[in-house]
Amino acid sequence: MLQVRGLSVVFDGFRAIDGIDLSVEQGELRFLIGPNGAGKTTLVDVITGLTRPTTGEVLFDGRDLVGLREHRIVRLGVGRTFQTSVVFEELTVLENLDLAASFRSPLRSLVRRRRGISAAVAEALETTGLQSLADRPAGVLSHGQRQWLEIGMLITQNPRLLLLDEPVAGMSKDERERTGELLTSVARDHTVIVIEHDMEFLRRYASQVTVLHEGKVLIEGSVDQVRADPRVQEVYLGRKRSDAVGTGS
Amino acid sequence: GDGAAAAGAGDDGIKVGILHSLSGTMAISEVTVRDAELLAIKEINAAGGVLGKKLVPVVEDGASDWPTFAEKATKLIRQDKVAATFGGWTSASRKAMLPVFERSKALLWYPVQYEGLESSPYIFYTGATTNQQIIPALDYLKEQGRKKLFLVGSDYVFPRTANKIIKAYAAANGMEILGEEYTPLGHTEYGTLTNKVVQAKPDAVFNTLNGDSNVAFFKQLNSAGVTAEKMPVLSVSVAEEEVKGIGVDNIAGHPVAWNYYQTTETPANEKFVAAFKAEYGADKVTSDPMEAGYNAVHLWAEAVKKAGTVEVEAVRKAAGGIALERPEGLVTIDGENQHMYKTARIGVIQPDGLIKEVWNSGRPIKPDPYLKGYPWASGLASG
Amino acid sequence: MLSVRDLDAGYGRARVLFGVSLEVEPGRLVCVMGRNGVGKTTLLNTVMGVLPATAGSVVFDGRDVTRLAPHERVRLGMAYVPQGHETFPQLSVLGNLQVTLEAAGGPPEVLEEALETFPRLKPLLKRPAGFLSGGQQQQLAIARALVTRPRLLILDEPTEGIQPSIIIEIEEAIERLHASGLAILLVEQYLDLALRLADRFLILDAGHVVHSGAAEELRGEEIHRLLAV
Amino acid sequence: MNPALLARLRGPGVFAAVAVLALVVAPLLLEPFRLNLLAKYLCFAIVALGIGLAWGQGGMLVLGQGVFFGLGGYAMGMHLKLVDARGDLPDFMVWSGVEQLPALWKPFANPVFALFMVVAGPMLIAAVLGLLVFRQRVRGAYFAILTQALAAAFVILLVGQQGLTGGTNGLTNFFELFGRDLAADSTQRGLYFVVAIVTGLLYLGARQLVNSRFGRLLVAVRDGEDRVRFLGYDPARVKTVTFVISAGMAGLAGALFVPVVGIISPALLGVVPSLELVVAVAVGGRFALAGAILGAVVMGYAKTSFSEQFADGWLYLQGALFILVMTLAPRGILGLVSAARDAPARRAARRAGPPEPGPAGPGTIRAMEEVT
Amino acid sequence: MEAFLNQLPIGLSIGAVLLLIALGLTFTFGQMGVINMAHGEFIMAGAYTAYLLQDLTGRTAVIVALPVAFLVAGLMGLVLERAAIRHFYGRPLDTLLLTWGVSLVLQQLARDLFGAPNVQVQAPTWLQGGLGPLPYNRLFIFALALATVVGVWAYMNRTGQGRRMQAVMQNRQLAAVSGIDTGRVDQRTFFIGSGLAGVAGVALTLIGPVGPALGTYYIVDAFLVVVAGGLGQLRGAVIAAAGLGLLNSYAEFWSDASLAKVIVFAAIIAFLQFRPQGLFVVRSRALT
Ligand SMILES: Nc1ncnc2c1ncn2[C@@H]1O[C@H](COP(=O)(O)OP(=O)(O)OP(=O)(O)O)[C@@H](O)[C@H]1O
Ligand SMILES: Nc1ncnc2c1ncn2[C@@H]1O[C@H](COP(=O)(O)OP(=O)(O)OP(=O)(O)O)[C@@H](O)[C@H]1O
Ligand SMILES: NC(N)=O
Ligand SMILES: [Mg+2]
Ligand SMILES: [Mg+2]
Repeated sequence: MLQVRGLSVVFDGFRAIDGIDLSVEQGELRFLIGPNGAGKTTLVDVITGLTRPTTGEVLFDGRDLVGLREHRIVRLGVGRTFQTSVVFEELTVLENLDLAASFRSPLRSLVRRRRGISAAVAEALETTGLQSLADRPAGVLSHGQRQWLEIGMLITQNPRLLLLDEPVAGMSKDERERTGELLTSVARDHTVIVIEHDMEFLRRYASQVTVLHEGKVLIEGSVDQVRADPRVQEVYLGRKRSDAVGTGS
Repeated sequence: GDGAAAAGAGDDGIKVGILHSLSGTMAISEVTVRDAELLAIKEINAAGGVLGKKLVPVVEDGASDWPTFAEKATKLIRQDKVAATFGGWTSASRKAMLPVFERSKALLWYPVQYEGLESSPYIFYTGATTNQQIIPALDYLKEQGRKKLFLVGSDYVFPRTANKIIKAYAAANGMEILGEEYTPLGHTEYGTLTNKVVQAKPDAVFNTLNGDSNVAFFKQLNSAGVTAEKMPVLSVSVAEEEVKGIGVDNIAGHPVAWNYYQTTETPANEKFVAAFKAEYGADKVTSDPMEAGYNAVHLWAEAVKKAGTVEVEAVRKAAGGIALERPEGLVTIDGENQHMYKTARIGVIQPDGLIKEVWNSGRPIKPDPYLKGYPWASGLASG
Repeated sequence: MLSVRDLDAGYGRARVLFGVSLEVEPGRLVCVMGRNGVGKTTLLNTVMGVLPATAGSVVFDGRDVTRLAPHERVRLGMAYVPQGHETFPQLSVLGNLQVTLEAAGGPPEVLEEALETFPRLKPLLKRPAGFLSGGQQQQLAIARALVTRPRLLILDEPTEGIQPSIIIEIEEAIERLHASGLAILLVEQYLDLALRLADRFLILDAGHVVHSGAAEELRGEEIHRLLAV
Repeated sequence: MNPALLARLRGPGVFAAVAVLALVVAPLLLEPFRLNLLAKYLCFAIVALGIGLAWGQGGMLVLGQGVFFGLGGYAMGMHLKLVDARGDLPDFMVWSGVEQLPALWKPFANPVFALFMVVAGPMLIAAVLGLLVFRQRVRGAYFAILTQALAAAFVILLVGQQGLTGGTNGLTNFFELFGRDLAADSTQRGLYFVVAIVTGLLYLGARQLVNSRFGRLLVAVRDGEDRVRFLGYDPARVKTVTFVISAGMAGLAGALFVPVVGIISPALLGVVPSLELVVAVAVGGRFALAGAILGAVVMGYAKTSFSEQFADGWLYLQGALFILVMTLAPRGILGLVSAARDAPARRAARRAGPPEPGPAGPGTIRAMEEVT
Repeated sequence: MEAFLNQLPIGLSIGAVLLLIALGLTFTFGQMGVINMAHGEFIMAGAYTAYLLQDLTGRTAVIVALPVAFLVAGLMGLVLERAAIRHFYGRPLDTLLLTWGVSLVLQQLARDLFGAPNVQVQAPTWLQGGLGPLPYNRLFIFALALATVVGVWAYMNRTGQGRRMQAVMQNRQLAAVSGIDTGRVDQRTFFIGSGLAGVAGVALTLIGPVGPALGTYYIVDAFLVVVAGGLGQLRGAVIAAAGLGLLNSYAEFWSDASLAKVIVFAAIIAFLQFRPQGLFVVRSRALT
């Protein structure tokens, strides 16, 4: 479904991504981890057209995404969230979701006034637990609520490939759990790539994990394989108390 | 519409409109014309007014914006029901007001030299038309042996039309036009133009720039080493007031063409200058358009007296042939085209900022806005 | 050290905090917990003066700072790391640190110290902060707070978006700072981390303090009940 | 009646009241000269409506609407001139030395073509310009300054082509409009009705647009253009469409303006008049379309009456007026109105809650107060 | 050929003028995002300062006036900032309208104080004459522009004040909680930006009119320079000013002044097709 081949990104001489090959199958829930600055976000940026790679290609269903403009990529079925969530602050929560849901309708059909709430939007409100805030402008949301809204917007778009950049950062424990359940259910009929630093979350919901380090793929495998890998411990987990972090009581 | 003018003579006086740009780029020039017109009204009132009534000026701001001129003219005519309006400076403002005055059959007195090719029955033109300023200026240059000219002007109708006339004149009189350049109104960067002028090496520059551009032009010309002896720049829109802003250093010695200077020696002018300074300050200067505005009020008052009414058609009829000694000399209204007989005068700018007359036409020239009396100009008016 | 009394605050017509009181004694670490959107950030913003308090008072070191501007509070020794790894994006990493240092008027050595805490920033010193990864920005943000040599450090979810090994380092750093006598007010979602570090707890729900007490009081089921939906 | 229903009816109620005021009361009370001025203000209001769309809703600060106003105005002016000339050359061409009707002018003799060009010309130019700059993501201040420069350049171009455009003078001295005497009071009265009705219809159309999904999308583009891309929309298209609509409105306004005022000249299209319109929108309240219209009429009226009362110093008043409005009521007159309407609720809130944030308060507050 | 070569220094000197009038905007517009339409009137204030000083200093007014005009215009800017602009941070486009109102009032004020007609500032005698096609007064402006650029650059990049200024502009709230007195910084930024306008005004008395409308002649060009250069980018402003100056001079040389202006505008649109954010882009990974 998604194939990344020989990808490199160089910023002013600095190699943020240094020859990555990566392949994700249909219906997979893939976790992407790695130290800060490993290039995870950059990789997602390249896939979604925000950053142009220096070399390499990104094949989505065999089609090269490199050089396509962002909205074209979205229309092919690739959706993402951002590490710092961005929502439309002056629109209400409902309008944010509605706009996300109607991206496939032609511009001219948008001229009609919205009447009622579509099923997809209602469902997203439900999943994100934002019903009570539906008519508030998104600008009033807290950090975590915004993150939920973003996830909701992504889901209403029903993309075939979802890329989530640290979706549970700043969420409380049970919210992380809710997100985890959500992702698992979404992954049943979608392909999902999640960037996360929360090892507890990873352990509970991940099967396949790819570890990036200094712009390269360090190792790919199951959670346990990865956690056991000394290099991963060295550069990412840290030796002491590595297990303690992120574990609930 | 029709009854408007008659209604101008109310019990409490006769309303007259004063419509100039008091704000915007043209305020620089027009404010002083307004002052001169108000002075004339004051003088007339001091002498008992007209038809036993005082004149009451209604002042409006045209704001350097032509449609505003049209709007304010309408307001003066329809709401204030003024007996006559004195106003305008740029040709564009006059063109905008013209339909208003023609449709309402009301009177406009326009005080500035202009490009001719116009003669509206509802406008009196107290400034020069081209055969009273441009052509005498060319005669003067020819006399001086300056045969290669460079034309510099602001990009609008007066300079463009003036230059067309100049080119026709040159073709008929063996003069050569080495260049013709226009800059937008308010342009202040004359490095390139100066370079072009200097490189062309003309005998003289004929300058129809208007407003602030003159300041930049002369400053930059002067610092490029162009002197009045080597290459005089003859201006037709630079008067005493502008000289102050340009800086005498930059323009002294260059010739200008008008019908009036502050230094013009007539008894009427002595009175005018003294009255103006008394009214507005000793450091104030008088200039041609001011004098033409000042004249306009007096000429109109004269016509009203002669007609015995402020009614427009009667005043128009009465005006033809009125002759008054004015600061610039004898001025006679040509009843046919409602322009004035005026004496053309060439002056040179003095180190004290005043202008000294060096040449004049000897007698008032009959106004000929369509240049019908000039065979070489036959192609101009007809298109 | 910091004493907050009956604090009310909100945005426009929406009131968010309702009579919040809390106390941070010198050298103590107080942790504020609560679900998304209960008003934790709002509380810190009000303590720091970013948001005006509509009622109640904030007293720092015996001085009423309720009406002081944020920068004045910084001069008095309060430092704040806002949520969401904020930086001056077009200044270099070094510039980010310098500008704070200069504003606070501290000695240049502090800058070295801060960089020792986050050695991973060292190779990035010249890079514009806006180009850093999320985690790098967060490290920079904490380092920036440290260069002001505060006596009270306020941290809003400092481990958000940070790799596990650095979370450990941050945790250790907080421990060290705490041990050295610095008072700390912390918002943290990782319960176990909070439990290890905090002396006292404050649990917020819908803008009210629903529970506060010593760390020991908050073990076991109790806390889950309080933090659950 | 229940309050929700009342609130729902308030919009249409106000609209109907304004319509009665404009279509019945004003024509009865105002003398022809004043009615004509009102028609002029309404022409500006149509431009302002477009600015309200592009700027208030879409965040595109258009400082060059004069260009589109001018394109519409000149299209109309050219037609009227040709009709008046009755097969000869228009007067200004004669004195500009033009000997043959330029090819550009010829089709404008046809009223249908002229009317078509009134809106099509501005829209076409806006579409080309919009696609060029928006695709390249030129926005914010860059776009604003660019449109301002466009206005400056356009004026210079018009002035420089005297034979074609009448130069600084512009086109003036029109006699008839579709066979009627333009100067007649009855014609002017009819024109007033046309302008008022067009304004009302355009307002309704624009309002529909704003309340539609497209309108929400536009706001989204204003606040987060890049984010919109990741929802699968092309912001360049959204912006271009809006820009084109606002240009079309300006063009139409220009065309109506010409017979109403009797002149179209570069002085109406430059940087300053374009800015004045934006200011009017801000004064009325740019977050609501009604604010744009209100602002244009208020500012137009203020300008006329200030300058009539104080020919010498009216600029002080005008300047002071919008310095005051901008600082004291940054959301414009309509903002004040809605603030007054909400005052009771707010007082209650203030007893319990914090004071109103200053004008620089969080953007989200603005959204909550939005009047549409 | 000679005429052609002459256009080079002429173009550069136009560039110097553009740069001088635009420099202040790199502060108020580039750093603070305030579209200050009254910038032109601050320039005018500088010019009138030189005019007034003449009575005291005679022909050296132009030199003496440089620092005085900086102060005068700077103080005007300060007052404007305190009285009004500070309510508008974060809403750059609104400041445009506000300051335009201010600009109208200042123009009218100048008209009432100094009269509608232009006034004259006499140039020092040693600035008369020139070097080839370049008059000394042009060279003076050139040198002044150069010196000002260097000063501004050093201030922005080599001083703590400059750094604080940048910090406030990039993230106001973070700056405040980092201990920076944002109000002070705003005042200082506006003071300097406006003061630079005053300096430009003094220089302009050497080559142009001094009257109430002075500011309006330069304001559009000044903004174009900043936009083409990239907001807040000093390098950009320098190169853009030089480029626009040269383009202007050659375009006018081959066509005329009107067309040259149109060509310059077209060139800027074309240029923004390649560089939508101006010559030098301030990049960051954040979405807008
Ligand atoms: N435009 C840019 N210019 C220079 N360096 C950049 C740029 N964008 C990213 N980088 C650098 O590239 C590296 C990879 O950044 P990226 O954001 O992809 O990391 P990440 O894996 O997402 O880290 P984190 O988990 O901390 O978010 C970082 O060192 C960052 O500083
Ligand atoms: N600018 C704002 N305007 C109006 N309401 C706001 C604003 N910011 C936050 N709120 C509201 O205030 C409440 C508290 O928000 P706050 O950011 O303090 O939550 P939080 O506890 O920090 O949440 P999180 O864990 O998600 O960061 C939320 O319900 C939010 O909707
Ligand atoms: N008539 C003039 N000078 O425009
Ligand atoms: Mg990242
Ligand atoms: Mg928070």
